[in-house]
Order: sequence, then structure tokens, then C-alpha cells
Amino acid sequence: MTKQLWKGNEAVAEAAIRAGCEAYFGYPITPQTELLEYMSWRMPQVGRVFLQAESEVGAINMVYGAACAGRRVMSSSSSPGVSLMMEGLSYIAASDVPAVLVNVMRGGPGLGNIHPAQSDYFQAVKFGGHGDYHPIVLAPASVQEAIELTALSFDLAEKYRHVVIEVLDGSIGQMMEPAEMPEMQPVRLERPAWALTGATERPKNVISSIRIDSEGLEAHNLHLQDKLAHIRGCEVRYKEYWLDDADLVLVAYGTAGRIALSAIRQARAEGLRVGLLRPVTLYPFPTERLARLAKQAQAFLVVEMSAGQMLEDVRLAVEGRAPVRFYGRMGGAVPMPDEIFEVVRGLCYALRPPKPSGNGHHPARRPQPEDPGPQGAD
Amino acid sequence: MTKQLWKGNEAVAEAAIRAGCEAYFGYPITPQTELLEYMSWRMPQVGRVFLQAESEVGAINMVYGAACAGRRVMSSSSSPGVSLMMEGLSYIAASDVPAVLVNVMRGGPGLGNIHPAQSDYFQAVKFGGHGDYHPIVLAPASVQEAIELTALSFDLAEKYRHVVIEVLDGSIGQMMEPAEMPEMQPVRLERPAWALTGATERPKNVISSIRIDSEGLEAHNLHLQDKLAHIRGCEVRYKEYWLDDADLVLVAYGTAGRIALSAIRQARAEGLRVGLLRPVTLYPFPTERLARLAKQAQAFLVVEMSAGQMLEDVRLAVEGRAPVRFYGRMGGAVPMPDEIFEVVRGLCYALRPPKPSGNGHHPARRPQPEDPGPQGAD
Amino acid sequence: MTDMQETVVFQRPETLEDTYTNYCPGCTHGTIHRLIAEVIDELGIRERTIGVAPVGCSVFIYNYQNVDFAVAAHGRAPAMATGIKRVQPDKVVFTYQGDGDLAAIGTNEILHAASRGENITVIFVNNATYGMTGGQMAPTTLPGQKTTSSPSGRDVEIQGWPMRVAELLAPLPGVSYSVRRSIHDPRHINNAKKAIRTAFRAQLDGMGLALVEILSACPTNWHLTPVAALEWLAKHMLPYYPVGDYKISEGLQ
Amino acid sequence: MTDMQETVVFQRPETLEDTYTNYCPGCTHGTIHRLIAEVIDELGIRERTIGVAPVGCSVFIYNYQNVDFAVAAHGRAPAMATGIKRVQPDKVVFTYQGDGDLAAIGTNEILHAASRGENITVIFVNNATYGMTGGQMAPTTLPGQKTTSSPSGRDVEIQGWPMRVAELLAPLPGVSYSVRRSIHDPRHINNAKKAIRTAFRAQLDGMGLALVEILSACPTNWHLTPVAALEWLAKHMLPYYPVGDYKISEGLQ
Amino acid sequence: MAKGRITIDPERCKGCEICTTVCVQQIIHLGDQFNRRGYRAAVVVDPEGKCTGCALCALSCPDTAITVYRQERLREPRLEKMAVVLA
Amino acid sequence: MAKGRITIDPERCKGCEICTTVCVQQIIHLGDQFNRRGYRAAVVVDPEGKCTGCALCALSCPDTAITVYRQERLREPRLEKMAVVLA
Amino acid sequence: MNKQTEIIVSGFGGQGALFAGQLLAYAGMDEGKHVTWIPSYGPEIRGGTAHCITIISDEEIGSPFVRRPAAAIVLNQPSLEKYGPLVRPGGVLIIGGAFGEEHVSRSDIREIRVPAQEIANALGNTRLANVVCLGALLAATKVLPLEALERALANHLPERHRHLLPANKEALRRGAIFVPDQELAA
Amino acid sequence: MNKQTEIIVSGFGGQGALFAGQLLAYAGMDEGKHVTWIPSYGPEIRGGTAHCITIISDEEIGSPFVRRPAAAIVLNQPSLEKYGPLVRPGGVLIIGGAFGEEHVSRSDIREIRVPAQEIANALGNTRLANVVCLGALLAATKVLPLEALERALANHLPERHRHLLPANKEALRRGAIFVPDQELAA
Ligand SMILES: Cc1ncc(C[n+]2csc(CCOP(=O)(O)OP(=O)(O)O)c2C)c(N)n1
Ligand SMILES: Cc1ncc(C[n+]2csc(CCOP(=O)(O)OP(=O)(O)O)c2C)c(N)n1
Ligand code: SF4
Ligand code: SF4
Ligand code: SF4
Ligand code: SF4
Ligand code: SF4
Ligand code: SF4
Ligand SMILES: [Mg+2]
Ligand SMILES: [Mg+2]
Repeated sequence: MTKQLWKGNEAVAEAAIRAGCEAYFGYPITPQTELLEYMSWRMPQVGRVFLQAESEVGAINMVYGAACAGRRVMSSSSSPGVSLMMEGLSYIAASDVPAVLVNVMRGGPGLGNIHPAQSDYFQAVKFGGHGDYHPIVLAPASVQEAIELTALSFDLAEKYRHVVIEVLDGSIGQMMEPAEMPEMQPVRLERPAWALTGATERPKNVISSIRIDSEGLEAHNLHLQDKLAHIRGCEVRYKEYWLDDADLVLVAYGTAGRIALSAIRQARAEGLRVGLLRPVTLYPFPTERLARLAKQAQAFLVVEMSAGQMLEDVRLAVEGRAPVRFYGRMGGAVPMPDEIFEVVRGLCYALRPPKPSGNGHHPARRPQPEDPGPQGAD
Repeated sequence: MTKQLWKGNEAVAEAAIRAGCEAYFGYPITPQTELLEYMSWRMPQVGRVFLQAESEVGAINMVYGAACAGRRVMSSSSSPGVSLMMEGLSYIAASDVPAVLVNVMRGGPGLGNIHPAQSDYFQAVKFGGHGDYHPIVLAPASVQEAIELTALSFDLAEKYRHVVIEVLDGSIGQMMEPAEMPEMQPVRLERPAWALTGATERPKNVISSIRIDSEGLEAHNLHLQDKLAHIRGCEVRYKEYWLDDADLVLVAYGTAGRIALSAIRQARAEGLRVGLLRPVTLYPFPTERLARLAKQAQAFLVVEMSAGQMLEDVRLAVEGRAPVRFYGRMGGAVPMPDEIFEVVRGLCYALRPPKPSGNGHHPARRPQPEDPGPQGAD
Repeated sequence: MTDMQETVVFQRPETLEDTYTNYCPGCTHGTIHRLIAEVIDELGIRERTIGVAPVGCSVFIYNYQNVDFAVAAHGRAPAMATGIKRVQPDKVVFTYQGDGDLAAIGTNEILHAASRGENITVIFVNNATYGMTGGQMAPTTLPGQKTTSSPSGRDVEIQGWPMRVAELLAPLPGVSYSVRRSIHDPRHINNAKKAIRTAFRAQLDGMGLALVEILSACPTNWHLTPVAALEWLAKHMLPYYPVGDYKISEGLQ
Repeated sequence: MTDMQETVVFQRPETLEDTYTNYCPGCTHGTIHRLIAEVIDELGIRERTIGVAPVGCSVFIYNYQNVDFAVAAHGRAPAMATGIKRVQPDKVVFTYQGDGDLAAIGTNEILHAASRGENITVIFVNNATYGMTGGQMAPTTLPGQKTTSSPSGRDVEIQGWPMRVAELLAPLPGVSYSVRRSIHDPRHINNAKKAIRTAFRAQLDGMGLALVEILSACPTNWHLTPVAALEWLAKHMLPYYPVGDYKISEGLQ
Repeated sequence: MAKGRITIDPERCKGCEICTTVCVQQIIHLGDQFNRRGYRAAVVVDPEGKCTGCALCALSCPDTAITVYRQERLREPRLEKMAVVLA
Repeated sequence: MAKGRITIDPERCKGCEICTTVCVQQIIHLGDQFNRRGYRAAVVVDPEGKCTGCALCALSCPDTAITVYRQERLREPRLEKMAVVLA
Repeated sequence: MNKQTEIIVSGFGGQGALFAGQLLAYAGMDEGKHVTWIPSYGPEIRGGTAHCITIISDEEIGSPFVRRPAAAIVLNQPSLEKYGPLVRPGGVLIIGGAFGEEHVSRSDIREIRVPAQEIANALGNTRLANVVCLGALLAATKVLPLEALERALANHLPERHRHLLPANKEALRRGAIFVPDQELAA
Repeated sequence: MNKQTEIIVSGFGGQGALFAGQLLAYAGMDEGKHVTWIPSYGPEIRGGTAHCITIISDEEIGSPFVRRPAAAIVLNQPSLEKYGPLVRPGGVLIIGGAFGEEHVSRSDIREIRVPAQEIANALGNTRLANVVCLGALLAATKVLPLEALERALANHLPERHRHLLPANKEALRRGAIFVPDQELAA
């Protein structure tokens, strides 16, 4: 199979179809719309269900319905639309049914703009709905990876009967890259035993998220927590670059991750010992790997297209064993490689005093004349 | 003014009215409903606006409208209803208008049940909507405190032109306690300069959350982040109990906080050196106080009616300087004082080896026969 | 008399689970559950029927009927039913929804399901109040009716006029059947059942969304005895919500 | 000829800001903006009018009209307007909404604002597509109409029939005025303006929700020249969406 | 007059008194016993055999607590009879 | 025939050609110049003074780029005249 | 020394368990004590069982919940089954009727069976059984003086039941005198 | 050694800036290079200015964004103003028309003004200006051989424009020969 030039959004759509996605429900929103539009012709072409919902609330509850029927089903949206899905996602999560959602994140809060952003990390990873819950969250950094993670999303959703959110920032949705598309998988025809397919020759199935007594709901929550613990144990994925001898470890995902990579190349060319950990799963988070790195590295630099959200998970992993610094852009602004390189260089020079003596964390702020930006360890 | 027996939900409603709340928009949901019901007769009685909305989505956007008109306005709901407000809250947040929301939290995820819970901490504190944002989050532990924090909510909302979420768990909403109600405050009649009151003898006012270019949106985000930094600097509130000589510091808020207090009384009666930090503001979080305590205390125990959410903020504050253990109940289950006492005693005995040697964190789990529950430092 | 034998002329339908309900005494949700169960039995569709329960007093309907069930989020049953039906058009899918569920928070979902002509059956139980949460005003609460959130009676100047759902949806081309029935006496109960049967038939014939609005009693929140509640329904609800056929597509008569 | 003098017979209304718009060439959002501005001028209510903008191509209407403005979340303008108007009933509040905004995601909010009889004015711009996001199918997209999300044309079997908003809302008692107009030629433009004026008058007289649905052209997403778009509108939209008065309360005639 | 008989499931009955009102023969009454769930269940008192098996009580019972039997001619198919009542 | 005159704001005009179509006098045309935003603005070419000031062009212009003037008798109040056009 | 008494009142919906608990809270508050009252809330109240916890204390109250209360009033069989075993050793269990006679009595608490329904009926109002039990509870626990509860009744009986005040007071008294003034069980 | 070339193409909506950038990406991909293409997206494309960034590289591409590209094609005045100053020293700026003649040329890059519109008109299709500029860009930067772009045109021209293939190729060629084969500026 040769490579083709794919737009991220369309690649995700085609990848979903090839992974056997049987139904798509969605609502237009930039910068996600090409995904829906692609589905609108491609799903009928392969005899599957495409329906444009009346809203994101409608869409996620249609997903819920089709998921209850034991179908591979997905929706996609962008930040404000995803916010509207919080209740529905909480229901889906509570019901142990598999579902896949793609959030092509844009600048917020509010209506914001349509430029790429990563400011829905908390919403996805900590979970913006009510109740104790974390979706599995995947974050590709290229079109090829988006294709692979889309297939993985369906597999994980099904394996764990769980909600999977794939977060792209707008630029991965919009960019074109050469990528290889996997073969078309056959749609799985037998339905899971729990699916709502009519009580033919079996006792009725009920899918519900109400458990009126606290004993029952607590037991159910313990089951959900067990599932999450299992997921944390088995499904951590990340990519490493130049970590072997790194004094300074950058942590960045998605587009920020590949921009960081450019900056690191520049830094390595100058002989600076810098590496990158790029989480591919945001939940489960590569906490252990970071904890190990915390013993080796002298400092961490988290780069996000947000005010610093993943930053907290990095700090939770590092637990004060090394300073964790932050560089972020917001509101649809994308950091440029040279910008990050400057920060990296500054940090590396400040690291010369070999022992980190503290743990500073600057609030998210782009460097400005009056603000020298992130400084060395202090 | 003498004390009266007030039900939490009704006390919050009356306190809001006395704080000059001019409009209430809401939708029924247990265990919050008495708040709405109280408003339904009391607001018209004092000549203010009460409207039952068609949904929580409607309610929060009505709040948004009245807030834009420069009015003290509030809504209230419970977990699933609050999830539906995420988009609206993000818009309000992005628009720098003041608004107050009360979340009387119940067991989740999904429909769950109506029993008390604290599992919407992440949603409130990390913020479940899209975009970089944190509301101010207040968490009373008694009816009296709920009254005081309701008044404070309106003041803070107005002072910072910010969203304030007051999180009660269901039991504080439902319980009755003697409490003193403050005097009725006069409704503020002059409207802020930014309010939408018609462009009479002034240029038009526009309240919008769209900023189509990333420069503009980033600048706006920096402004929001500045505001948050200011809030973090000025508005941290917490209560301390027996912390002076505590080896073991419990951290718990709301109902969990007062249950912890009962357990600590029992522990102190046995001579155990245990204290309690009860955060009153969840955002801003008493990070600094905890960081200072981390130098004194040998261990922390976080108690929540959740799988462990505030736990992360405690760990971010303690940064590995002492072990942070967790005890939680979920799904509307409420820990009993004796339960917590057992955990506390176990931890205290395990603390005898004076130096903490690690930092274990057990996943949320109620102690069960086959599970000895949280252990000492390991 | 030798050629006489005792036969059962009325018993629980099979699709109704052999259990008691947690409804209040005199709550006619129970009656409506039974009618649906009888229709499912008579049409022989139990094994391919999937119900979608609302959030409301009838959230536990899945305990009472022996068919596959999903519980939707409050108001979203039509969207959930859309998802279920679109991926398995051969199944029979119905929603069961209260007036808060369908006519307040869920108006968008029902309206668009109707507009799209989703091939589902909707049983809409209008008891003029939010039963489950303790009797607040619903969009269908009558003018002047006192509820816990309209304590001095619904004031149409402030809260608007009650919504007539069967009439509102009837004109939509996607709707095959839209009628209103009541369950306050045996005759009306029988008519309600007939309508339910027609609404399922419409689905079996692939005609689009079929809705039966059923006036139902909530003695608890109306603060009436069960018998008085049925009288109140007949006296106060019927005039504003006339029983009638607002749309019967050709082929269903 | 000495008693002749040149006078301005047509110029920008004062309420229309002296700026250019970012609409596509031939987009009739601009026309509708002007009509509203003219009415506001003529009624002398500029200083007490508050507009609520939608999410859609017209999200920036606040840049084009010199009145106070809020931008609602997508579809929620009627709820936001409710909030604004309830706390200041002496102000004039109007929403400006597209068909995606009002008739898809926001159907619940408009329906309940109408049902409650909110005393606001709603300008509903129906261009049979989602302009801003690039021309997807709207609830008002015509049967067979190709859009980026109905690439082989809207199939009513699958996506249902287009929604007729003016007709749908007219029967609600809370609605004082519900009409449909168009802007495809000068005569219709004049009639649209008259309707807008009536819809504001209804609010000034406290009569409840007044809605003017206006058929509008989206040359860009229809893939037509501006002139051809107006012709398409007349030829294809008018038959399905007849210009007409679906409700005129007494006192407004 | 047709002859009938009913049984009332005392655990399912909630004592709502709809059946007692609807029975023209006036043979259903509220009993004195509370059932397990705290309701006074209805009982049928029909020493004179007044019950016609009309099933109006059962049709009206929200809790489907009533079963109705009727004396019928053997040759008439049972199902058809049901249909009259249920149609 | 009334006498009129129009002006077209070249920066506001987007060259949509609605006015050129609507003017019965056929005196509006697309110009050759691109304006700052890349549109070819409409221009009026009326050497014979055909414009009647009917304002149909202006009424139809989505961008309110056109101003219309008319020769009128002095004593008629200006506003009333406007109303005829705008009503 | 701080004394804290936790009381659970439980029965079918309509038996007045919640109101009885509230009365205790009012009485405690008027006596200057710290009090909390918390119901089990929600739909299970309808038809099912309702219960509440009242805590009366000399000191600021921590947990409004308690697993093992100092005292309980049970008004029906399921409540007896649920809360009978939970009363703290040395505590008091008021069984407000003739149900559950087969239940195995505990020797480590004081169990008092009160014919509350009969007494209430005798007073002409079946709904007074809860107040009868309150009288018995006060007599057995001495958590508050009887007069405190009488005052609470006078102050907090809903307007529409005001005419029942004398009957209520009498119910309280009859419940109290029903309890022999014996030493508390070990 | 890794060579990476970043190219920005910018113009009014309708001038084909996005398509030109995509063609570059296709051509690069077909040549076995790593490529990325990213547009500025959203409503500003309507009427306003559209631009895209294409990166062609021998190695896996990090950032798809770049602040200072190696080359830029500007098709209108605002694009010239915005991107002219950003081209990296030593880079190439193709000015695809007669606009912005008052602009101050940079000496540290190679600025090439191409009468793209005229050439396109001469070819009978005003919409070919973008392709003309592509030809000039390739000639000036040598990022890809002209033939690679011809193949990309052949493979990726939308079906409905297939008949324009010869004209497109010609536009490319004319753009290329317009550029004198001089050494790159320092
Ligand atoms: C999002 C959300 N909002 C509110 C609620 C609370 N709630 C539960 S049921 C209900 C109303 C039920 O009324 P109705 O639909 O009329 O059903 P009934 O109980 O009267 O049969 C409400 C508001 C909820 N569960 N979820
Ligand atoms: C919650 C949410 N969903 C989706 C969108 C994306 N969106 C923006 S405008 C729009 C539709 C606009 O269509 P319409 O209301 O018809 O207005 P038009 O542009 O046609 O005037 C959509 C879906 C959004 N901003 N927010
Ligand atoms: S509250 Fe009303 S609707 Fe709900 S079960 Fe009771 S009677 Fe029925
Ligand atoms: S896309 Fe359509 S509605 Fe939007 S500005 Fe362009 S023509 Fe107008
Ligand atoms: S069957 Fe008829 S007669 Fe017999 S008890 Fe029932 S209602 Fe009465
Ligand atoms: S109608 Fe049914 S529930 Fe009601 S009293 Fe009669 S048998 Fe009992
Ligand atoms: S005013 Fe009338 S005649 Fe004059 S240019 Fe305009 S349309 Fe033509
Ligand atoms: S109608 Fe207006 S925008 Fe269109 S060409 Fe004429 S003047 Fe220009
Ligand atoms: Mg109801
Ligand atoms: Mg539109």
C-alpha cells in the first residue's frame, strides 16, 4: 500500500471506516467539519449509517444508542461542541458501552476561534462530565498516527467497553501529510452478549446508568475504577526522542510535540543534551516513565498549546524530584520551533549549576518584552 | 439575629436573595430542587425574577444574558445538569461577566443516584468546559458556611467578573442546621459600565467570546490567566483544626471535612497527633499552606466522597515531601466517622518509624475484607 | 351449566414483568406500562422490541417490562432511539417519556426525531408535572395549577401557556401518527391501548414517527387521592388537552 | 426648475455602522442587517435596543449595528435574550439567528421562548444551509439540495423534510407574530422591512414573541453567482417556504 | 348475567381504591391488612356472586393486581372472548 | 420622469452585480479596478442622466454601498418622500 | 464533657418519621444545643421507607451521619430490621407498633415496644404515632426535657395542624409515661 | 544532510493559493520526500486572505508551522506585506503580480516579480496565475524538479479541470523560464 496525501480529518474518517465503524453521528463545527463531510458520502457508499444530528447533544446520545446496540460508532466535534457532550459522555461511561469521540480542539474558552489549541486537556483527561471517570485519551501528532490511533480507539473502546476520546488539535485535523491507510476491516457481525438487539432466546438486556442505592453505585464505581486501573497498567503509550542522555526533558503531545521535536533538533545541533517524551496516551498517562526520567533528568520543560494542563500530570509524576518548567501558547496561537528553541537554550544554560535546587513553575505566558519567559531552575 | 433551623438548599437561596441576587434561572433536579422551589415563591415576593428554564442549557444561557445586563444572577443544579452547562459556563467565563452557580453534587457518573457525592471536583476546579479556565470554587461544610459562601460568591463574581461555582454535596443541600441569616442587602441599582443596558449616551457595549485571530484570543487568555493569578494570590480560604502538632494531616472539604473532624476528635481522644486542613476555596486551592505543612507533617490523608480528585491538588502541593494517602467513598456513599478513624489510627501506628520513606497512593477503594485499605507509608 | 367453564378473561400480559412497581398508589404510569405490554404481546414483537426509558418516575420501566431496555439521559430518549433504530432498522424501538422529559429538556430531540421521520414509536405520558423530582411545573402544567415551582399557580403571563405536544408535532411530515388519549376511565383506557397499537403498527409499516400522548394522573404531586386525581384529570386536563387524532397517515386508519 | 433641490432619498441608516462587512459578495445577511437598522432608526429605539447575535456567518453583526450586543452560544440566543429581557423589560431585545442556529441546535430554546411568550423579537435568517461552517445541510435545506454534508442531495427518506419554522411556531399562544418574508427583489425587501417593523412593534406593545423568518441567499455555499442565487431562492425556496403571515395577533394588523 | 370472579394480589395492590370505585357491583373494598410494603390491599367480598367478570376493575387497576375469571361456554374459543374486553 | 443620481462606495462594494441587474436604466456596471479587498467595484456610468433616483439599486445592495439622490421640489418635506421609498 | 446523641427515626412514607426527627432538632436548637437533621432523600421516600438522622450535641457537630446511633425510633418492620441491629450498645430502640414480634431482642440495648398506633387512635388521630414514640424516646434517653419538645411543637407545628397541638402534646406525654423509669440497660 | 524547505503561498480566496501549496506537497510526496501542508482555515478564507504552508524535507518533519519560511509566493498586496518580511535570509520571494510596487525590496533574499496574471491571461485562463508562480518558485529554489510538479498536476488536478492540464503545464514552464538562472542571493 503506497502513501497518499491525506488531510488529518479525512484520514481519521477513512481510518474509522476501515476499522469497521458502522455508524457516525455528528454536527458541523470548524475545524472538524471535513471529518463529518467525508463521512456524509463515504458511509452511505459502504452501506453504513451517517446521520447529521440536530446538535452535539443529539449526536452523542445517538452514539449512545448505537453503542448500546453493540455497534462500532463514533462522533466528532470541536471544543464547544464537545462541552455539550459532557452529560452524554458521562452516561456512556457509566454504562460500560464502547464509543469513540474525536475532538479537533480549537481556541477557547467560549466561542473563541477555530485555530489549533490543546486547551481541552483537562476536559478530556480529568473528564469534564460529572462523576468519577476518565476516558481513554489518545493524542496523535501526525496524520499517520491519527490513522493508527483511530483504529486503536475502536479496539480499546471495545476491549474495555469504554469511552475513547481522540484529541487532535485543529492543525492535525487540517494538515495534509503522506500516510498509509490500513486495509478495510470487515464489519464484525456478531453482537456482544450485552447489546440491545431484542430479547430473542435470551433474558432481556438492560443498559442503564442509574443505581439508586449508594451500595450499588459504589460497587459499580469500584468496577469502573478497577477498569481504569487495568487500563493504566496496560495501555500507556508514548514516544521517546533523544532521552538517553538528556539533561533537559521536554514533554509535549500532538502538534506541540512535533514542534518541540524541531526545536530539539536545533538544540542537539548545538550540542545541547535535550530529549523529548511525547505522550501518545494522555490517559493513561506515562507517569511511570516520567518518574524514572525524574531520576535522570535535571529539569523538565512542558510545552503545550494551553495555559498548562498536562503540566499537572507531569508534575504529579515528577513529584518535585526535578524542576518542571512550562512554555505555553494559548487561544489558537501555535509556538514556533525557534521560540521553543530559545526557551530550551535558556534552560540548558541555567542548568549548568548541576544540582537543581528548587521547583519553579511559571504561569503560562508567552515571552514578552517585559517578561523574560521561563527561566532556569530557581 | 437569632438562629433558625435552615435546610441547606433553602438557606443558600435565601442567602442569595439577601446578597442582592436579582434573577434566578434553573431547572429541577434532586438533590438541589428545594433551592429552585424556594426561589419560585421568594423571588417574586421580593420583586425579583424567577424563571424555570426549559433545561439546564437554557438556564445557564439565561444566566449569561442577565449577567450581561449587569445583574446579580444565579442558577443551581446537580451533577448531570451541571454537565449540560459546560458550554455555557465556558462562554460566560470567556466573557468576563459575573455569575454564580450552585452544584449540589450527587452520585455519578451518568444518572447515578441522588445521594451526596464530591465527584464533580475535577469538573468544577479543573473546569469541565473547553478552553483554559478555572471558575472560583467554594465548598461549604455546614449550612451556616453555605450562607456565608453564597454571599461571598456574588461578591467574588462581581469583583473579578468571574464565574463562581459553589459546590455543596447533596447532604449539605438536604440537611437542616441552626444558622444565622445576614440582613437583606439592598439591590445595587447602578449597572456596571460594561453592562448591556442600551447604548444611551455612551458607545455601544458588546459582550462576545469570539476573537477570530489567535493574537487577540491569546491576549485575552493572558488577561484571563492574570485574573486567575490574582485570584490565587488573594482569595485562598481554608479552615484548620489541630494542625499545630499534627503528624498526620487530613485534607477534606465539605461534608467529608466535617466527617473527618469527627474522626479526628476520636483520634485526639486517643492521643493521636492528627489535624485537619479543610479547604473552603477549592479554586484557588490552599497550595501554599499545604506546602508549608509538608515540611512539618509526616503524612497526609485525603478524604473525599470520590475516587480521589482533590487528592491530585494535594499531591501537587506536597510534591513528594511526605506520603499522601487517600480514603474515598463513591457513588453516593458517605464515609462514617468510625471508618475514617480506623484509617487514621492505622496510619498513625504505621508512622511510628519516624521518617517517611516513600509516597504510596492507593487507588480509591473502600476497605473490604480482602483489602486492608490504605496502609502506612511504604 | 355443564358446558360452562371458568376461563381467565383478564390477566397480566407476558411482557409485563411479574413484579410490583415502585409507583405511588394510583399512579397511572402502571396502567400505561400494562397497555404497552399487552400491545407488544398481541403484536408478537417482544423479542425484537427495544425500549428507551426516560428520566422521570418511569425510569425503572425496564424493571417492569420484559424487553431490552436502555435508559436515556433526561430528554434524550428520541436521540438514543434514533441511534438504536438506525443501526438495526428491523427492530422495534419505542421511547417512553414524561412531559418534563419530552416537552421541556428534550423538546429538541423529539422535534428533530419527528422532523427526520425516525421510524420509532413514542409514548408520551403527560401528567402536567415533574413527578420524579417532586411536582414542579412542567411545560404542560395547566394555567393556574399550583406546583412546587409555581406555588401560586401557573401564571401564563410569566410562564406562558401549556404546550400541546400532539398538536405541535402533527404537522411535521415525518410524523405518521399523532394522537392524544387518556387513562382516566375504562373506555379511555381501551382507546389508549388501541392508539398504542396503531403507533406500533405505524413503525412496523415503516411510516415514520408515531406518537401517542397519554394524559396520566400523578395523585402524589397533585395532592389528591387516586380516585380524585382521575376526576381532576377528566375535569381539568381534558378541556385543555382534548383527546383526539391530530394526525393519522393514510394507511393507518 | 428653480424650486428643485437634490435630496438624499437613500442612505445608510444611522444604526448601521459605517464599516464594511465580511460577508461574501451578494450575501443578503447584509440586506437584512440594513433593514433592521432602518427600523431601529425609524422607531427611535437605538439607545434602548440590545441585540443578541448567533453563531453563524452573522456572528459579527455586532460590528455592523450600533446597538448593544451580546453574542450567544450556538443556538442559545433566545435563552440569552430571555435573560436580558426578563431583568430589563423596558429594553428592546432582539435575536438574529440563522437556520442552523435557530432550527437545529437551538430549536429547544426558540420553542420554549415562544411558548413562554418571551417579549422579544426574533429575526430568523433562513438560507437553507450552514453558511459559516462551509455549507452543510441545515434543517431547512430543500429536498434534493446538495450540500457538503448531503453530497447527493437531501434525501427526505433519510434526513426528513425541511422544517418550516414560521408555521411551526405560529400556533403557540406565546407568539404574537410569525411571518415569512424574502429579500430576493426590491418588493420583497420592502415587505420584509415592514414585517421587521411590525415585529419590533409587537415587542414595544408587550405582545409576546414576534418572529420574522426571512429567506436569504448564500451564493457561496449554493455555488451560484449572487444574481443567480436570488433567482434560485425565488424559484426553489419560495415554493417550499411560502412568503406569508402565519400569525398576526389582534392589534398588530 | 355473566358470572365472574376476581382475585387481587395483595402484595401488588397499593390500595388506591380505583377498582373499588369502578366496580358497579360494589364488591371490592379496602381490606384491613397492611401488606409488606405498607399498603392496605383491596379485597373482594362477593358472597352473593355478584361479580359479572366485566373486568373493568382489572382494566383500571394501575398495578395489574387483579385477575378476572368468567364462566363461559366451552365451545367459544377463549382468545376471541378476550379480544372483546381488550380491544 | 424624476431625476436622480447615485454614488457607489468603491471600498464597500463587493461587485456582486445585483444592482447592475436590478437597475432598469442599465447604468451600473462592474468597474475594472479591484478595491483594497480584492473586489471589482461597480461604477455608475450615466452620461445621459438616465437615473431616476428610484433607489431600487440601493434597496437591493446587500452592502449598502449606494447612496441615492433625487431632484425634488423644495416645499415637499423631505422625510415624507423618503417614506414612499422605504415603506 | 461533650455529650452527643444521634437518633434515627424511620418508617413508611406518611408515618411522619422525617417530621419527628425535625421536631427533635427544633427542640434541641431551642435548648441551645448544636443540632443537625438530615433525611434520606429522593424517590424512595414515595411509597418506600423514609428515615432521618437527628444529632443533638453540646459541641459543634462533625459528621451529620452516623453508622451506629445512640437511639432509634422504628415505625415499621423494614425499619426495625435495618436499624435495630445498628443501635449502639447501651442505646435505646423504640419500636413503635406491633410489628416484628418475632424479632430477636438485643440485650445490650434498651428495647421499648410502644403501642403507638393504639395510643394515637385513642387520641383520635392515627397520625400521631410518631409523636407518641418521640415521648417514649425522650423518657428513655433524657436527651431533652419533654417540655423542650412541647415548645418545639408549639413553635413549629405547621399552621394547618395548629389545632392539633393539644393532641400532639398529649401524645408526647402518653408516650413518655409509657416508658417505665428504669435504669438504662448496660 | 537534511534539507528542509518551507514554502508559504498566500493570496485572496479564489486565487488558488491553497491548491498551489497542495500541488507542491503532492509533488514532494511523489518524489519520496517528507511533506506537510497546512492551510490557514476558517471563515477568513471567504473573501479574505488564504494562505498555506508546505514543507518538503528529506527527514521526518517536526513542526508543520514555520515562522520564517525558506520561500513564499504572494499573490496579492496584503500577502506581500505580511509574508515578504518573514522570508528567511537567503530565501526566495515570488511576487505574483503588479501590486505592491512601492514596497521596499530586501537585499538578503531573492525577490522575483512574476507577471503571473498576464502570463495566465495569455494562456487563456486567469486562474493559472498560481501555477505560473509555482514554476517560478521551482526554478528559483530547485526544491523539486519541474517534472515532479508536472506529474503532480497530471495526477492530482481535479477531474473537472483535467482538460486544463496542458495549459497548467505550460503555465508552470512559463513561470520557470521567467526566472533567470542566477545564483541564489547570499
Ligand atoms: C439533566 C437532568 N436534569 C434534571 C434532572 C432531574 N429530573 C429527573 S426526572 C425529572 C422530571 C421528570 O418529569 P417528567 O418527565 O414529567 O416525568 P414524571 O416523573 O412526571 O413521569 C427531572 C427534572 C435529571 N435527572 N437530569
Ligand atoms: C456548539 C457549537 N456547535 C457547532 C458550532 C459550529 N457552527 C458555527 S456556525 C454554525 C452553523 C451556522 O449556520 P446558520 O445558523 O444557518 O447561519 P449562517 O452561517 O448560515 O448564516 C455551526 C454549526 C459552534 N460554533 N458551536
Ligand atoms: S410522583 Fe406522580 S408520576 Fe411519580 S410515581 Fe408518584 S404518582 Fe406516579
Ligand atoms: S457563506 Fe453564505 S451566509 Fe455566509 S457570508 Fe457567505 S454568502 Fe453569506
Ligand atoms: S370484574 Fe367487574 S363486577 Fe367483577 S369485581 Fe371487577 S368490576 Fe366488579
Ligand atoms: S385498583 Fe389495583 S392497586 Fe388499586 S386498590 Fe384496586 S387492586 Fe389495589
Ligand atoms: S436609482 Fe434607480 S435608476 Fe438610478 S441607478 Fe439606482 S436603480 Fe438605476
Ligand atoms: S449591489 Fe452593492 S455590492 Fe453589489 S455590485 Fe452593486 S454596489 Fe456593489
Ligand atoms: Mg410528568
Ligand atoms: Mg444558514
